Amino acid sequence: MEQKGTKTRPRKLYEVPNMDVTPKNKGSFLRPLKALSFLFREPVTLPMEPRPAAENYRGFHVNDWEKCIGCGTCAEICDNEAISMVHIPDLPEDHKNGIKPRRPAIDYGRCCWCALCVDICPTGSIALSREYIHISREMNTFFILPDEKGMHGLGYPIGWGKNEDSDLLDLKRQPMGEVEPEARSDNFDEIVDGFDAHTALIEASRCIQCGMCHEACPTNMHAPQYIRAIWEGNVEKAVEEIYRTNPFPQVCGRVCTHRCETACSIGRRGEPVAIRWLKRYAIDAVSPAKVKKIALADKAKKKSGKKVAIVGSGPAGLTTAFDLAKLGHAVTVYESKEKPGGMMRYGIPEYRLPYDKLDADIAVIEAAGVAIECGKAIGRDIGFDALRSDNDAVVVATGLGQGRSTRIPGSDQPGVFSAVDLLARVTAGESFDLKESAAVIGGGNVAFDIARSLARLQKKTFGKVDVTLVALEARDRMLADEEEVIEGGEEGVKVFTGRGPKQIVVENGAIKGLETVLCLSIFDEEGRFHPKYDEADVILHPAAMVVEAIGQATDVSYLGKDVTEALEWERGRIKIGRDGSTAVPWLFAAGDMVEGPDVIHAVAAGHRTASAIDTFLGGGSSKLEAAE
Amino acid sequence: MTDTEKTEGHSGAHAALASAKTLEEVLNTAIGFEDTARTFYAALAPKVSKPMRALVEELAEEEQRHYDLFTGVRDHPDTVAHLKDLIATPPEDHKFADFVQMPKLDDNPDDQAILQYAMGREDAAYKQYSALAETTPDGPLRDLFRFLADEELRHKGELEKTYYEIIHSGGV
Amino acid sequence: MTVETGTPATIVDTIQHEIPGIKVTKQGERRLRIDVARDSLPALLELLKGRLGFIHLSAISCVDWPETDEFELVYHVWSYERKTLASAHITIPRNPGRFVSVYDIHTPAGFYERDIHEMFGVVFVGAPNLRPFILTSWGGPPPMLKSFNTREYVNQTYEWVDYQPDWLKDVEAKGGGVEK
Amino acid sequence: MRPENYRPVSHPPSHEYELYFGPNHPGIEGNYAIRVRLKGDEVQEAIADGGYLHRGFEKIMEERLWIQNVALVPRICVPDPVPMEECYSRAVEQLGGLEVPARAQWIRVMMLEMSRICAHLFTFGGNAATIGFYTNMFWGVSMRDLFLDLFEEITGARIYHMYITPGGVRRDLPEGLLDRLAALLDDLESRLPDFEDLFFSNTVVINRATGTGTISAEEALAWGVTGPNLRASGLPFDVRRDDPYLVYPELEFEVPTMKDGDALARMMVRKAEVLESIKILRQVIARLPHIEGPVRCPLPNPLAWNIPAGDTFARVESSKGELGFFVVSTGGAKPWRVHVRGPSQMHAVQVLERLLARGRLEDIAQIMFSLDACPPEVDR
Repeated sequence: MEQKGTKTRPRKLYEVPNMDVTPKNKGSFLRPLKALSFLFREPVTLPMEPRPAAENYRGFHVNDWEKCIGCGTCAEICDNEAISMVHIPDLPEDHKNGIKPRRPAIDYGRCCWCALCVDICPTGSIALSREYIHISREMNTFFILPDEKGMHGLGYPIGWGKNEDSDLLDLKRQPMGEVEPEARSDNFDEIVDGFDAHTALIEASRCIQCGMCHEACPTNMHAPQYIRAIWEGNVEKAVEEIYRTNPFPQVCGRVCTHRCETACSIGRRGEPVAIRWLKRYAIDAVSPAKVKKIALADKAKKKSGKKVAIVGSGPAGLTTAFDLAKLGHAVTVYESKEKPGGMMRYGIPEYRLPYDKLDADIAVIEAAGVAIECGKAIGRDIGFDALRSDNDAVVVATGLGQGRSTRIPGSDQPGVFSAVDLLARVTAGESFDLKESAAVIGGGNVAFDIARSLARLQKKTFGKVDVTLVALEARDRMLADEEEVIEGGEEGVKVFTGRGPKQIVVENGAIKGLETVLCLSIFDEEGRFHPKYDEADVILHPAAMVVEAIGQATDVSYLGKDVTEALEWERGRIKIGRDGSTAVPWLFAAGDMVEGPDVIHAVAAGHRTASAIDTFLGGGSSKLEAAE
Repeated sequence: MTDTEKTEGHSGAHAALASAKTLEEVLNTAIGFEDTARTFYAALAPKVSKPMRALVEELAEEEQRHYDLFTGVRDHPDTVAHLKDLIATPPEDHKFADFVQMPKLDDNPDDQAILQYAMGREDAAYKQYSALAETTPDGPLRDLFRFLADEELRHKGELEKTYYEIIHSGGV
Repeated sequence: MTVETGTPATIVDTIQHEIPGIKVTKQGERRLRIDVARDSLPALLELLKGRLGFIHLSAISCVDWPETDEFELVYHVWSYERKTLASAHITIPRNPGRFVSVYDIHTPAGFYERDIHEMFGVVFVGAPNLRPFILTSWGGPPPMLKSFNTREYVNQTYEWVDYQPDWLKDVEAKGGGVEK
Repeated sequence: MRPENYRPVSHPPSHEYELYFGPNHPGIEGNYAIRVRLKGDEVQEAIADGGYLHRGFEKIMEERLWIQNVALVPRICVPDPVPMEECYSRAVEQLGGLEVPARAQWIRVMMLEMSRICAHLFTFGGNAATIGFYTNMFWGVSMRDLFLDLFEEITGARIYHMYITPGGVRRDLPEGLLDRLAALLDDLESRLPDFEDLFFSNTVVINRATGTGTISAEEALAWGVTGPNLRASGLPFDVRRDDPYLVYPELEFEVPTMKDGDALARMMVRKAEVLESIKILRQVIARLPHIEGPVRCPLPNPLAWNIPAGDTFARVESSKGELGFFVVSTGGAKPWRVHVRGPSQMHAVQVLERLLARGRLEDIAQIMFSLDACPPEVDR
């Protein structure tokens, strides 16, 4: 210990600066008495009641229950786990649009009023009010379920609310490169470039893991998990999470109707996370061999000895086949066309879904042990009863292969095609009588697919585009996706909305054009689809060929008389139970032919049907995640 | 396609109706038409394939309801007053059926053909009754024709809705 | 008062010249990172303090690396003259987790070594005082070790408050309730 | 007592006794305890005993996202929270390579200097109260309260602002804030002479503080003393000048120092620093309106925010001295290790024990408070 009390002179280490603050004069002993002057000054008196808090004040929580969607992100970000979500049964619940019947409750024994919950709230419903007084001996009053009136219902103004600077969410979607209209006008190369690794990482980082997409997806994909895996840079784990519910990542990554993005809570105030394109990024980033290994990891080792035949190799048929094969059943898929894929191949143009990507998905399914026999039409090459006899169960999933015709006068001319047939011919590369000007009837995605395909073929053969599309619906209620309408317009497709087909004008054997009438309204009072025409307003759209894309029907003639009689029917379609079962115990049905409308619903139906068959075949509880 | 072809179901109907004088006679003729339609559909049902059968049976029931409705009106104690309130809210004519071709029904029609045929019949009946309403002077007889025309129009509207929901389905 | 700030180059040369196998990297405007063998750490501190003016031991930090089963000790020394902070990184095996005290070179080490001993369990041979300072009434393992799970400890030791406010009773009556 | 039960027990010599000074709240800083061995009122030996304010920040910070720690850090040091927020944010910015926009940097300097004034106003009170002189405390703390009102306006909270986040600050300044700040600074400056007359040139205080707890320049350097305490011993070292950060290089300010290194010198240095901070704030008030731009650089979604692997030692000049954050990241969404180097870890333990050993019983509180030793920083 140093010696005590001696004053050692500091060794001259550094020069002492000029700023010397030793007190100048010690001042007299009585100096402090000057403070007495305060006695004669006006005392500062403050009011007793609580002072109003500052405008930015972070007081007790308020939550606007109209805006709140119960996503739980506030509970997720809370660093003291002060917020827990409370399930309230009688609140609105709508999984399709990402609304959950729960609201945040706050434990003021833990909360530190940091307002991170306010800054991250996707809808901006939660805020901190300017109320700060709460005195109670009753512990329970410190656990509150705030509404917009606040803790004591006094409706204090908002202090710390949602604000531009402090918003923690990334509301802008990462830009996605696309081929310019000019460059894509005469070829079928894929339009959407797809994310590169860096952009995918940033896009994936936008996800706040609220899980709304999981519940909105028809087959309940584990989107939060695979997005988080992409963000962690582990694309293989992402593929693993995807294959838990969807054997068609390449397809769904490109053409899915992305119900998840409709429900995404970021979409409330900004652009939803690009969940579909992230799925595509993950599957593109993993080698096909690795994908097979991941997808077949849970394949049953032993064979069940049961045989299942599946008619139709669309998404429903192949998903059912994939699940059953992984459960150890022997599965054979019969496809009437030359190549498998159904509508995915013959209904979707290649600029949307390249065929090699579809083949990649199908290759994985075949690797699971599914035998696909193409060019085999049931009812023509193989009898349905023959199919029945050497299989324990049969699944029909032949989709809606037949294009409906409007059957308006002139619609039976040779120059009038159905969109579905024409698209199939384009895919198969078969030639057909392409004219310099064409008219398409219909306003859905199929109509735009054929219109834009014709535009490309016209540009390639005639060097110019002349395609007119006539849709019943008004511009703001088109059935087709918005980007289809926009991109179609960019590629030269002239779109007429609110027009109903009247007749196809034919003069000496050649089609002159399509006459349409104004469609005043589409839905009647009860909201049912019942268009009302104004026959005075007629337009003639000049065209040398007409394509009808107004609807599709199923062809079930291959079932044969007695099976058709044994089945139950509803409006021309087989009546099925939730799990795809029909009135005939060994026969199941799935996909567009029983209930549409798109690939992802077909995949979901495929899972349900597969687990039903597995139970029917005595497989007991299937390991598969049955999509409820 | 002239009107008469459209109504070959109502053989020589126009003349019979025009000459009928009392409500009684007109209603009996109308009931007769409904009866022929009902038996026509009832006969067609077993012949068509099962997926279509439910649809045809539905049409038969629809005609049956018309049949009962008209008989109800006929046997109503005070037909004239009853007719007045029935005409109060005339339905709208969506004119859709004007542009639907009337097919010949063979033994294996598809749903679209059946519905088009049914709409054609209703449309013809509606036009016929409204034409008669125009030409008859004011009075109970005119109200009756108005009522019959409204009923046919309402039935046609229903068929148009069903037509749309079945045909324009499928695909995305 | 002008204190010429030694350019890092001269510091680096001096260090590398004196102590073999040392790695010095510039980590920013006034930051040097030094990776050195653990045995030559005291010599390094002596050299930095004596010859290069690094007289102020700003801190000794300890980082637990369970995967490599090592503690990383970082000696941050600051030179008022050269206005540079040198962070010397060494690693010692977790067990036995012993290292020599540098108290005789830098007095502030007394607190840091005592703190690291208390929080990580590292024994500094020759430290003047390793008696508990913060966790005097703590019987458990050194809490800053990654192996010590605070959440488990809290759940075992304390009760979560079970709130029963009226609004919760109403919600539970309707079949709702707090989601776990 | 039977011989076999007898065990020797050591008792201190009769004229010495042991006194437990605390654990209590000496002055304003925080709960702390000192075990003192006295001979009469001469202190023979003092043993500091902390841990009453240990909340385990360093441990729980390892289990929270980078953004969530913003809510924890200000609570590490009670009287001077802003440097904690700034130091943590800068460490994360250095690791994450974040560019803090100019406007945010100036706002941060404003917050830091306002917080320094608040902390020093605390010591006006503390130095007075520890020698039984309470009027000065009431004046000091009431002035500080006016600053807290401004903090409430800017950040929405009075003491723990949670306002400085990695990447900048959370919000821009409210309307007219700078004018109100300028008015408050003028008011404070006009009152300083009152403090001077009442306390700082009060002969009783001067006699009492002179020669108490003297630290020579070498001892200060050897014992790791930093901040105002070091400058009171004559060494003009200040992190804002030696290891500059934010926009301090663009600001003119003096580094006041004294020579004697005793309690009085430390009081004088702190009083002078209040004036310097007022000077800095006036420069900020002049420059800030002309600096446009965002107050925060764009950050990724905090629930999915990885900071690249690496470690860094960020330093800030807090009112107590050199504050350092050693932050280690392994590239994850949560820090791997955060070591908080509080200045009081030196002042409150070894330095205090040595100074008390030279002092007397009645000086214990004054010596501790003149060092502005802040127990929450020691215990974290």
